[in-house]
Amino acid sequence: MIETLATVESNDEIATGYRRLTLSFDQEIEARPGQFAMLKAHDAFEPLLRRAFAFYRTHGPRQSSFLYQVLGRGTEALSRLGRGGRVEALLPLGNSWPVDASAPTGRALVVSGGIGSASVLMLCDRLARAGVDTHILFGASSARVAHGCGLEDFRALGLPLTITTDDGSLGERGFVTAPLERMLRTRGGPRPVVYACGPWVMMSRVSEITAGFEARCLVSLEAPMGCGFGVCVGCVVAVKTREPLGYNSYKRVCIDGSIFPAEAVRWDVTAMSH
Amino acid sequence: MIETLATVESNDEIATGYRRLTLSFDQEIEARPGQFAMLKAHDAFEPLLRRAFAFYRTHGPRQSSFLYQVLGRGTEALSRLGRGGRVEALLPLGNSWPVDASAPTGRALVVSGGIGSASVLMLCDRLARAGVDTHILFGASSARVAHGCGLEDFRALGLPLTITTDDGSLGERGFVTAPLERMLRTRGGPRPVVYACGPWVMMSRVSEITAGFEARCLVSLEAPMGCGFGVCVGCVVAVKTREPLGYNSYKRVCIDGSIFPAEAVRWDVTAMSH
Amino acid sequence: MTGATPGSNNHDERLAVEIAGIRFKNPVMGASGTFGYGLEFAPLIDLNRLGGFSTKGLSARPLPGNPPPRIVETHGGMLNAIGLQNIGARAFVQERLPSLRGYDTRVIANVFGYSDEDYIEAINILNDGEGISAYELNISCPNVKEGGIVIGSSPSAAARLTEKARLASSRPLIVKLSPNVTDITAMARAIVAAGADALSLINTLVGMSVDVNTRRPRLNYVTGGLSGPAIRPIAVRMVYEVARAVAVPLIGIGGIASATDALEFIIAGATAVQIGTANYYDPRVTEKAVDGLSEYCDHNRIESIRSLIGSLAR
Amino acid sequence: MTGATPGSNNHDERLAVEIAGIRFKNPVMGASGTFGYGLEFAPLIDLNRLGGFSTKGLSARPLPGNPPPRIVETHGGMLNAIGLQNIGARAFVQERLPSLRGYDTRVIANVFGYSDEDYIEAINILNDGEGISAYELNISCPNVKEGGIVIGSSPSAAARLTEKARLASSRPLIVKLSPNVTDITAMARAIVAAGADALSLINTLVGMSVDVNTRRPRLNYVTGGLSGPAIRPIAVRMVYEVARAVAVPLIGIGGIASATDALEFIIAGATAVQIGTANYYDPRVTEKAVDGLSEYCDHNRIESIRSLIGSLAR
Ligand SMILES: Cc1cc2nc3c(=O)[nH]c(=O)nc-3n(C[C@H](O)[C@H](O)[C@H](O)COP(=O)(O)OP(=O)(O)OC[C@H]3O[C@@H](n4cnc5c(N)ncnc54)[C@H](O)[C@@H]3O)c2cc1C
Ligand SMILES: Cc1cc2nc3c(=O)[nH]c(=O)nc-3n(C[C@H](O)[C@H](O)[C@H](O)COP(=O)(O)OP(=O)(O)OC[C@H]3O[C@@H](n4cnc5c(N)ncnc54)[C@H](O)[C@@H]3O)c2cc1C
Ligand SMILES: Cc1cc2nc3c(=O)[nH]c(=O)nc-3n(C[C@H](O)[C@H](O)[C@H](O)COP(=O)(O)O)c2cc1C
Ligand SMILES: Cc1cc2nc3c(=O)[nH]c(=O)nc-3n(C[C@H](O)[C@H](O)[C@H](O)COP(=O)(O)O)c2cc1C
Ligand code: FES
Ligand code: FES
Repeated sequence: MIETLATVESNDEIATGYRRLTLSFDQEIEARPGQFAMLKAHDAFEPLLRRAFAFYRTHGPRQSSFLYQVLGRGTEALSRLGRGGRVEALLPLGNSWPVDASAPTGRALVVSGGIGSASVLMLCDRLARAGVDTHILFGASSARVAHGCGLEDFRALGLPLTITTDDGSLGERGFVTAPLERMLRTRGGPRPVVYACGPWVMMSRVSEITAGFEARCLVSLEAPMGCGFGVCVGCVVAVKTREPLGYNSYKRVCIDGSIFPAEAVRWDVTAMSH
Repeated sequence: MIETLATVESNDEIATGYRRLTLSFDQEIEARPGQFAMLKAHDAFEPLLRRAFAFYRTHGPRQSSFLYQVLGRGTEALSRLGRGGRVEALLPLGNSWPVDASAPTGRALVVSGGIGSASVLMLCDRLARAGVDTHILFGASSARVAHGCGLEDFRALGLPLTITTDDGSLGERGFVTAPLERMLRTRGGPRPVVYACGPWVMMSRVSEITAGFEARCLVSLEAPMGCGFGVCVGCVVAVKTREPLGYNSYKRVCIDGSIFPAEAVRWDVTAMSH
Repeated sequence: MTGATPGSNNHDERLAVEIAGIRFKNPVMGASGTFGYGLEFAPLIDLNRLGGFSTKGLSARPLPGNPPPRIVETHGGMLNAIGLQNIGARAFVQERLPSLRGYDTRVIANVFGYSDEDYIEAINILNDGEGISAYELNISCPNVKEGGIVIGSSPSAAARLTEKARLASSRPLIVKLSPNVTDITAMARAIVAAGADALSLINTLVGMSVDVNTRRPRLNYVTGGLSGPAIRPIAVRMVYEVARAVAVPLIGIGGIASATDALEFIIAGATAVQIGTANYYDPRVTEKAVDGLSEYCDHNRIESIRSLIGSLAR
Repeated sequence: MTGATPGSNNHDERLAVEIAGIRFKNPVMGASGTFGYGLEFAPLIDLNRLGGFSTKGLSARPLPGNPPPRIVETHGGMLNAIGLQNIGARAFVQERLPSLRGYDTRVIANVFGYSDEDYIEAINILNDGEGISAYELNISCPNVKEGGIVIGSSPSAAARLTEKARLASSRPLIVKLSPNVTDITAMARAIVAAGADALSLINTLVGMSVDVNTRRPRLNYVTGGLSGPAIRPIAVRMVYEVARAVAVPLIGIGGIASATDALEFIIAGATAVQIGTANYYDPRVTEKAVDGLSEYCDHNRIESIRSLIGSLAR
C-alpha cells in the first residue's frame, strides 16, 4: 500500500455518465485483479473522503486505468480533471480474485452487473490465460450503460459473452441472473466457479442461485468507505457466525474483502443505504 | 443587479500569484468605475461564499475583466478555471467613484495600494477623459506585485505615474503614502481630490494625510462579505455618528459603499480580521 | 414533466402545507436574518413563489449590532456575530410592511429582545402591523450576552416567555429553538406546553475561529453562530427528535441549500423549512428549491407533500 | 528553513509539550477511533515522529459494533455509528502492545464501557499492559444507547465515574468531553474536581442524514457522530471556554486537518491536539502537521510552542 499523488494521463467519457480515468504513478505498483484504489481529485476541497475504484486495467507498473460512473460529488470532482491533473491515491488495496479457485473444475462464470464490470476485466483476462473455460455474463440497464461499463473491452477478450439489458436495448432483455440460472441448469459437466461483481441486490440473487446449484461463488462487495485501509471500521458487511451477535459478526470490505465467498455473507443485512 | 452564470473567456496569470479573469455574460450589464461583482467558481463545492471583485475593465456590455490575487480558497478555486469554465456571478454591485467630485478643482490624485489597483483603473481612465489633471500613485510590495497589479495597464493610460515598492525593487522605496504627502505639501494651486483603494492600514494613513491638508478624500473599503447585496449585514464598517452607539453606527460596505468619504469612517475599528 | 420548469408550478397544489391554521402555498421559506426584510430579494426572485419568509430579528427599538468583523467563512459554513442589527419593529411596520403587502407570500415577523418585556413590547408594536402571518420568537440567538443564550437553554425561562408572548400576541406563535442544549426535546416540550403553536429549529451553533497569523479571533465578538451545510446533520437529527416529542408542526432549518436538503427535514418530521445561509451564495435558492420539490413529487408520484412529513422508514 | 522538510524535525525541541507529567515530543496525536491501534499507519508514516495517538475505544470485552451502513459523508464531515467495535482490552494488551513498544511515541488507551464497572474492569486489564502512557475515558460516544450519552452529559455521573477511574488507574487520567451539552464548562469543572489529570475535547456531535430516495436513514443506527472540518469552529469555541474554566491541560480535537487548524486550538488554549477524520482522507496528515508546526515556529520565531498555548490576543 502506497500513498501518492498520481497524474492524469486521460479522463475520457466513453458513454454519457461513464468515464475511463488513466493515471500514472511516480513509483511502481503491483495491482492484482479485484484490488482497488482510494482516489480523490487533489485540489477539490469537497468532498473530503476518497472513493474506492477497482483497477480496471494496468499498463505496466506505473500506469493503471479505472472505469467510473459519474454519480455524486466524488465522481463529479474526478470527472472535471483533465490531462495533467493530480489525483490523491492510496493503492493497491483489498484482496483479489482467486483465479486458481477454478483450477479444479477448469470452468468459470464471470457475472458482471453495471459498473461492477470494472472489477472483473482483469479477472477474465487472467482466467483465459490460465486456460480456464470462461463465460462472461454481462448485465447492464441499457445499451448505453453497457458501453459505458466497458463492453467493447470485454468483447475484445474474445471470450464467450452473454449480454443482458434491463430494457432490452442490447442482448437479452432482463437481469443477468436469468442466463446465469439457465447455464447452471442446462450446461452439464463439472460446476463452474462463479465470480460476481455488481449491485447488492444482484449479488444477493446470484448467491441464492449458485447455492441452489452448489456452485462455488465469490463476490466483490461494496460499502461506504471512510479510509480504505482498515482503520475506520465503517465499511463492514455482516457475515455468518456461530453466535448471532459475536465479536466476528462484521468484516471490513476494504481489508477483509472486497472479495468474499458468497455463502459467508449475510445478505439480509445490506451494507449500502441505497 | 443580475444573477447569472458567466463564461470564462480567459484566466491568465500575469505575475506569480496574480491573474486576470475575463468573463462574458449572457445579458448586457453596465458597470461603473468602483463597482464590483460577487464571483464563485460554478462547480466548486467549497468554499460556499462568493468573493467580491472590482470591475477592472469592461469590454462592451457583455464582457468584463477582473484582476485578482490568489490568496485563499475562493481565489484558488477561481484560478483553476480555464476558458469555457463557468462562474456564478452577481453584478454589478455597490456605489461607484464620483468622477465629478474633482470637477470643481479639476485635479485628482489616485492612490492605489496592491491589488486595490483593480478598483481604480477605470476611474483613472474616466478622470482623464473628463479632462481632470490626474496623477496616479501606484504602490506595491515589490516589482513582481506591481506587475501583477496591472502596472502595464496603468502605464498605458499615459497619465503621470509615481511608483513605490516596499522593497525598492521598482520606483521609489517605501509606502505610497510618502509621495502622497509630498505632493500635497509641495504642489501649489487648488487641492486635488484624492481617490484611494488599498489595504486598511494604508487607507487609514491616506485619510489622516488628506485630512491634514484638508483635501477631499474618497476611499473604497474592504470587509468580509457574506452576500454582497445588503442582506447579511456582515460587511459593515464603523462610521462616525452623533451618539457613539446609535443605530447608524455601522454601514454596509457592499451596498452603502464600497466607496465612502474618508472622514466618515472610524479608522480605529478595523473591518478585516487580518 | 409538470413543475420541472420555473414558473410552471406557481400553483402546484401538491406543495401546500398548513401551520397553526395558516396555509403556506409551499413549505419553502427564507430564514430570519438571511432574507433581510424580503424586499431585498425582489430583484432576484419572484417572492410570490415562496411559501413565505421570516424577517430579520426585530426588536422594540432599532439596534446597531456588533463591531466588525462580524462574519467569517468556515468549512461548509460561516460564523456570524451580527448582534441583531435591525431597523426596529416600528420602522418595519411603517416602512417595510406596506410594500410587502403587495406580495402574495407569508410574512413571519422574527422577534427578539434582551428581556421578556422587550419581546412583549416588540410584539405589541407588531400587533398593529397589517400583513404579518405569524411571529417567530428568537430565544436562541447566541450572539447577544443578555437574554438569548439563557432563555434559549432553560426550559422554564423559555416557557415563561412563551406564555407571556402567547398572551400578548394576536397571531400564531412560532418559537425558534437553540441547538446549543443537552436535550432539545425538553425545551420543545416545555415551550409547547406553554402555548407555542409551532416550533422552528435550529438556530446557529456557537462557534469560533482564530487567525493564527495575528493570533486574534476572526470575529470581533470572539464567538459567533455557525450556519450552513456543515450543521445540517445536527439540524435533521434535532428535527427528528423533536418531531417524536411534541405534536405541533415543525419548521426545519439548518444548512438547507436544495430541494433534496429540504426533503431530508420533511421526511424527518418537518412540515416546512427555512433556507438561510444558502441565500447568500445562491440568491435564487429558495425558488429553485420550490421547483425541486415539484420535480420530486413528479418523479415519485406524490399527491401531496404532506404525505411525506415524518415519513421516515425504519 | 529548518523543519520545513519531513524528517528534518525529528527532534524539534521547540514542539515538546507536557501533559500530566508526561512529555510528548510534539502536540500532534492521532484521535481515538480514527487511528486504529496505531500499527495500521506504520506503512504510511513514521510513527516515531508523532507526539502519540489514542487507541480505538477499548472495552473489557470485545464488541462486534453496529450493523451497516455505519458511515455516511456529509458536507465538510462524516457521520459514524460504528458502535465501538473493538478487539477488547485484553487482546490489545496481548496482541498489539508488544509491537507498539517498538515505537518511540506515546500510546494513550481510550477506554469505554456500558457501566462504571465496565470502565473499571477495562482499566484493570490495561493496568497490566506495558507501554501505555495514559488513559482517555470516552464518556461521550453518542453511538451507544446505554451509558455514553448519559454519563457524557451529566456532571454528577461523569464526576462519579472519574473518581472511580482515578482510583482504579495506575496512570494519568484524561477524560474526553462530549460537545452535546448546554454548558461544557460545567462538565469540565465537575470532572476536574473529581480528579481528572487532563481533558480532551471534543467528541462527535450527534447528527443524522436521510436518503430522500429510499426515505430511510443513511445510517442503520439512524443517528451517528458528526466529525470533520465542519465541526472545527464548535470545537475551538469549546476549548476556548474550557481553558478559561479549568486549570488542567487540554487536548483539542475536532476537524483538524493541518498545522494551521491545530494552531487554532493551541492558541485558544489546548496543550496538544488529536487529529481524527482527516487521517482517513489524508493518511499522512499527522506527520504533515508536525512539519507544519515547525515551519510556523520558523516563520514566527517561536522558541517553544508552549508559549502559544492560550495566547489568543483580544
Ligand atoms: C471496493 C469498491 C470498489 C469500487 N469500484 C468502483 C469502480 O470501479 N467504479 C465506480 O464507478 N465505482 C466504484 N465504486 C463505488 C465508488 O467508490 C463510489 O461509491 C461511487 O462512485 C459513488 O461516489 P460519488 O462520490 O460519486 O457519490 P456520493 O457523493 O458518494 O453519493 C452521491 C449520491 O449517490 C448515491 N450513491 C453513492 N454510491 C452509489 C452507488 N454505488 N449506487 C447508487 N447510488 C449511489 C449516494 O447515496 C448519494 O445519494 C466502488 C466501491 C467499492 C466499495
Ligand atoms: C468590495 C471589494 C472588492 C474587492 N476586489 C478585489 C479585487 O478586485 N481583486 C482581488 O484580488 N480581491 C478583491 N477583493 C478581496 C476578495 O473579495 C477576497 O476577499 C480575497 O480574494 C480573498 O479571498 P480568498 O477566498 O482568496 O481568501 P479566503 O479564503 O477568503 O481567505 C484565505 C486566507 O486569506 C486571508 N485573507 C482573506 N482576504 C485577505 C486580504 N484581503 N488580505 C490578506 N489576507 C486575506 C484570510 O484571512 C484567510 O486567512 C475585494 C473585496 C471587496 C470587499
Ligand atoms: C448572518 C445571519 C444572521 C441571522 N440572524 C438571525 C436573526 O436575526 N434571528 C433568528 O432567529 N435567526 C437568525 N439567524 C439564524 C438563521 O435564521 C438560521 O436559523 C441558521 O442560520 C441556520 O440555518 P442555515 O444553516 O440555513 O443558515 C441568522 C443567521 C445568519 C447566518
Ligand atoms: C469513525 C470514528 C470512530 C470513532 N471512535 C471513537 C472511539 O472509539 N472513542 C473515542 O473517544 N472517540 C472516537 N471518535 C471520535 C474522534 O476521536 C474525535 O473525537 C472526533 O471524530 C472529532 O475529531 P475529528 O473531527 O478530527 O474527527 C471516533 C470518530 C470517528 C469518525
Ligand atoms: S473503509 Fe475504513 S475500515 Fe474499511
Ligand atoms: S455582504 Fe451581506 S450585507 Fe454586505
